[in-house]
Amino acid sequence: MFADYTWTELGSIFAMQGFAGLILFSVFVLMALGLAIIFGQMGVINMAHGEFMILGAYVTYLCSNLVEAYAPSLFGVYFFFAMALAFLAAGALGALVEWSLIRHLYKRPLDTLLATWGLSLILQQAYRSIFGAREVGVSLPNWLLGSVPLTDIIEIPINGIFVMVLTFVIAIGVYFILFRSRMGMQTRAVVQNRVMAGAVGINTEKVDRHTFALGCGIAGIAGSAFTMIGSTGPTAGQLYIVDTFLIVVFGGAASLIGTIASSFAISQAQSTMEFFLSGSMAKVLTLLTVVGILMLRPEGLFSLKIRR
Amino acid sequence: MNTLSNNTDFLLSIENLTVSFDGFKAVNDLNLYVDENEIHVIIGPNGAGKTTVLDLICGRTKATDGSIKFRNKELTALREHEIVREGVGRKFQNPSIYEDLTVFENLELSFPRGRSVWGALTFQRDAEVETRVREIAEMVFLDALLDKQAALLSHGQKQWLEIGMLLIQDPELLMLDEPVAGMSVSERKQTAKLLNEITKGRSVMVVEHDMKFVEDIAHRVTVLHQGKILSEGSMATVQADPKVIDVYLGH
Amino acid sequence: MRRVKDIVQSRMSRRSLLAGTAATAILMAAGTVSPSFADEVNTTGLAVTDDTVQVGILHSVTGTMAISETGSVQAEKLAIEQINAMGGVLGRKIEYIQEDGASDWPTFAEKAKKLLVNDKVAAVFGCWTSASRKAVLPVFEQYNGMLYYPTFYEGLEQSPNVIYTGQEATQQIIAGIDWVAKEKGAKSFYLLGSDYIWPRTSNKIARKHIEKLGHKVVGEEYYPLGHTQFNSVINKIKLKKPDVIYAIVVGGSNVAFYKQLKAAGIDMTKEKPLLLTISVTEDEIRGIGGENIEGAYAAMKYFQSLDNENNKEFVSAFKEMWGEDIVIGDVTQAAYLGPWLWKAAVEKAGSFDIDKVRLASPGIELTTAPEGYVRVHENHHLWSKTRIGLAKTDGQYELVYETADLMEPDPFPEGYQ
Amino acid sequence: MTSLKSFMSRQELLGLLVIAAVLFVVMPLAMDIFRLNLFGKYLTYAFVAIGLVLCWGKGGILSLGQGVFFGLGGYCMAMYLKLEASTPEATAIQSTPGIPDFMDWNQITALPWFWEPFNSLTFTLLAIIVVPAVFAFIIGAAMFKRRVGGVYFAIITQAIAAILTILIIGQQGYTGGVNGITDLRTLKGWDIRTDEAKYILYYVNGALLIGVLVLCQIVLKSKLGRLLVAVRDQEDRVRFSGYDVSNIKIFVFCFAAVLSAIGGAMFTLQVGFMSPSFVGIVPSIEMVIFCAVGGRLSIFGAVYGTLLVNWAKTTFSETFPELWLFGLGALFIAVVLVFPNGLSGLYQSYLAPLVDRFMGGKGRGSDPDTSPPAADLTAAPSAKPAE
Repeated sequence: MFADYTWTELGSIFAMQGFAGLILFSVFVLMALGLAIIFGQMGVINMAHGEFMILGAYVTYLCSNLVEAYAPSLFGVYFFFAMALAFLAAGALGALVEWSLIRHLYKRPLDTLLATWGLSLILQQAYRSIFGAREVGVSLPNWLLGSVPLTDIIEIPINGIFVMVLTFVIAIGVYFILFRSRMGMQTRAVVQNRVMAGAVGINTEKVDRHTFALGCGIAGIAGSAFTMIGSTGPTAGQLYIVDTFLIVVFGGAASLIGTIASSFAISQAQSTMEFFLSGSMAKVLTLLTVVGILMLRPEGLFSLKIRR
Repeated sequence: MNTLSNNTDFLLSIENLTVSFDGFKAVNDLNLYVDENEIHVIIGPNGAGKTTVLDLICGRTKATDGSIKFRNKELTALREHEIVREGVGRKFQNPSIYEDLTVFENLELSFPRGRSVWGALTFQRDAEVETRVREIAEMVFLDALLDKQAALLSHGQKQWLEIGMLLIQDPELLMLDEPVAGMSVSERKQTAKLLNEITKGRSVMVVEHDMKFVEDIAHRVTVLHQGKILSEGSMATVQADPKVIDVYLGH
Repeated sequence: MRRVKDIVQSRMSRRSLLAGTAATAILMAAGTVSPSFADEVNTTGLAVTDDTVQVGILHSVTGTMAISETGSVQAEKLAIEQINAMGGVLGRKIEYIQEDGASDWPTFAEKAKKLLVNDKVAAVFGCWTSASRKAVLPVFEQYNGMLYYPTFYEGLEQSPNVIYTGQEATQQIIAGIDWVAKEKGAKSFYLLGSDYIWPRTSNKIARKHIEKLGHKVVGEEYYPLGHTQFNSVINKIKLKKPDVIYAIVVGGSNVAFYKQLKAAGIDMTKEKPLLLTISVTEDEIRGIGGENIEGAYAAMKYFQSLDNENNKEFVSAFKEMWGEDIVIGDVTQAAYLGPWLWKAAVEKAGSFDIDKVRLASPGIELTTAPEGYVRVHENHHLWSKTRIGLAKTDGQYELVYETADLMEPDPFPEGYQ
Repeated sequence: MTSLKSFMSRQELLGLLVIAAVLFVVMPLAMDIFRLNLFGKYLTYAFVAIGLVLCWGKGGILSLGQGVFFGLGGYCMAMYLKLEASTPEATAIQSTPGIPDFMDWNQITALPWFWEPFNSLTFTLLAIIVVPAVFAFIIGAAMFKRRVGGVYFAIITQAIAAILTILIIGQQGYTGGVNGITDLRTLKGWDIRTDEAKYILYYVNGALLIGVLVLCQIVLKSKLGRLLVAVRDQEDRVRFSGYDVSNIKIFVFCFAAVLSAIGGAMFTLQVGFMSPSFVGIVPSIEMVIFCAVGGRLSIFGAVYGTLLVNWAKTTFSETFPELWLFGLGALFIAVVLVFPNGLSGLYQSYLAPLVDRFMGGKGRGSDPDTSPPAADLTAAPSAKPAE
């Protein structure tokens, strides 16, 4: 298939393709980080994760409309503001959900799955009732549109770079929160031994709530970022859920590094296969490979061998 | 006594057994032998590898190196249920019984018949099963509670039930992990009596912390420390061993 | 216990349908428009009283398809309201029963059956996806109902119980490809679509036509519905450098596709490559964002910006009923035609009876259609013009071309018989 | 098997009789054929829900991919019916007469090899049972032998459902794509679309359902039934009692898969088409909720749960279409939070004592269903090694 092209062209395309893979990688990491915290650290299966993302997207949509209407001069920077709001909104909803629903179900992981699925249906209908069934478009500031041409063929999409940088920042942030802060230490303590953590004076309920809210908040930021590349509709969240769970499970549930590694593996596999095969078959093959590997190695890519 | 040979007269012979978790050797080049009709107690400080040894024998943990022979048959290559079918029974630290089922059903499920899927489907509760269940229930002091749901038993009764579930399998080697933990004084006494009774015709390996109880039952004691044998012999020998006093009993 | 009409059940072949039409055209010549008593205009037990007639609206208002089907529901309600304001059909007010297909095909079938069997509606306006239509089709044929189906679709179907008010694939595709080939000198095409029957069939028709013109298809690809990552295919497009990207992407994928296309530096306002789509109406542009699709061409029969009196009235009535900021796409307009076509057929037949309406349908004309003049073909599709629009930043299309004549609907093009 | 009493308590016999009465007498009298056909369609989901009771409620294995098996059964049936509907005469206008219409549209000119055997009804009926069983066996063997369980199993089965859906939609020349296999007409020349046929199919469906209930009852009352509960609660103990736990799990998973497939085949017969929208994640999870509403421990409850949810769906979406999702969502949450034992739990705590007294029977024997509150019903043995 490459006979007709010059080496320069091929080189450029491979560079572009590599970059496409990196963007996909960032997108996957963004989707999966929040879930990795909630599922990996707390063992809660949040099927409404996609809906928390969409909440972030709708918050961004509202912000863009409000800013456009009332403070057009700020339009260039509203996006940062919107992301912060998306984080808060999704986080607050997350805390509420944890308080009203999740905390009763910590011992029944499969039941959280059902309950959060119910929650996702309710949220979808709520979005539909509030924002309408149609998809909404989020207008972006001009500096986020377009691309930087490097050569004739290689053009780097600006929003792609933005998503990558954002992913990097958030991943670092999560790392510090979980592994360098007091809250992270407490979270991990609660995960490992709830009773003992309670006994040494950690408020386990508070830690649970904060952890869950953090995961949901990150989903909100992800949703906000996705308005740049995807669609915002009441049911858009469902599109992400299977991919996201597979990434987290494939990475090894309790490992953040694993989540990142599995995002990388899956995104590269998918974008390479998409280049050589048709889109649908690439998707099927990627999923099949992941499921196949998981059957051989159920603990995922990264997991510690623990003595039992 | 440490004669290495391919075939031994021991019921169970563990030789050069090693298991490591990410480099940490929980059990390190261990040699251990269990005679027929012997109550063999393993003691040692926390993290000495006691439970791991039991896990290795029953196949719950796979050995990194070494061999475990039961009646001169290699166990390390077998899967858990196959090891059980060879005649090794295992009781866990926390009573693990089927709380939603009655005492009778708990015992019945452990009765060694109809262990395949088809066998379980066509299993009949015949006179043999009934008699055997009642017999064992009497042994473990639960004969009056056969129709009671297992969840409603006291902690000690649950421990007994689990021992009963092992007895009904009629294993040649019975492994008990802290059988009297959480029991009242009178229950301990009853348990000691029970253990002495059930040794007839079988060997028992016990992991236990309660020295009083160990003294009551042990024929032989092995002291483990950091995955290795520190000392071995009768309770009196072990208690007199200065190495043991240093790391364990001295505390 | 119930009177299910003994009717022409199995699907008629096209030939017998044509013959039947011809025979009864004569019988119907003196059709009357004056009001008459219920049992005269309704011999089959439909839900018709002396002053009302019930019809069904069957779309998804929940589930993934609700996004697309909302516009059709609004258009159908508008048309019904306008017809009622003009005195109704045969002097009877139209009452509608709305059912939710819930984006679930058996639910569509179930609700269709309910509308026909329990509610005895005289006509149903509804369905959007091909899958939902395929699911209800046997129901309409078995219980002899009349369905007005608004979506542009892949063709390969012709039922005596359906009037297809949208364009079938050839009408949309052939004119569009001819135009880019002739006017824009396009010689190579990259075909791209969501993975289901409409894009796949349409691209097959397109490929045939492109090859017949002596031009080249340099790539053809499909992505699962809902796919949101198109960077790989965009790279392939860059590599192949086609003159035309022929895109039939639908739903949420659309938004991702156009945003990423723009971000990757493919500027559709430049000469090459140009993008031609048959799947993006003004409705979809709202989600995509006008700035992301500016410069793309769409081939369909209706744009909100059409400059004619009918359309201006329609647009203002629609906005009055459903809000100022609403947009109207091709399918919405086609859905709006449904009730009007039915009214015309009923009045021509002088009866609500399904069989009579069916026979009266071919040849029905609407001169008041927002898209201009349409006529029902013997094959139950509409003769209509095909237009090319250029997408603008404000989310509207600017008309750049329309076919001189009405395009003949040809649901079974050569090679597909 | 031995006497009736050994596998059915008085309560359960009563339950079975009530269901039989509802299916064969009450519903046909109370409903017209349209509603009855609808009801028959719901009953096909009950097969899946019953399978889930065994697999999930009793065995603790939550599969979010039961739609896969429902679909496999349904597609097998649909392939046979489609071939019968695609006679050369009926498809004379196609470029290749005698093959299904959607193949013709996709320029396929000969019947694919894997369609060939579906010309035979015997093969088809066999395939409805064997294909899902083999498929479930492969998945089950791969996962259970490696001790993948709980949440991990749920997520992987969900992914499998997603894969199969994309595959069916993408290979439309062979599968009918997103439209599915539609316009099915006759079975061995017998028109399945007439009212009379619908009545007959309804009764066949009902009889199959009763048969399946009896079969499940036999399984549950055998030692295997108690083993399932044991595996759910103390998997290790079962293993160390000398059982091969993975075989037990594989068996129950395959069994549930076959039940789902029977439901799928009956669905195709009664509804007249099959499409990928029954294979995916959403229908699979909905089927779990049918089971949960009925009470995940009771096979009779599962039937009522299925009927109740679907009836609510139909009524709600007729009256308040836009509110339906709120209702369904709330139902999910309520079932999990407020009454985890579903309808059968409510029955056991409120009605059963009354019925008992009324019937003069006492002592419900040793029935694991009647165990007190299920605080921890879903033990989730995870693949993650734990301390």
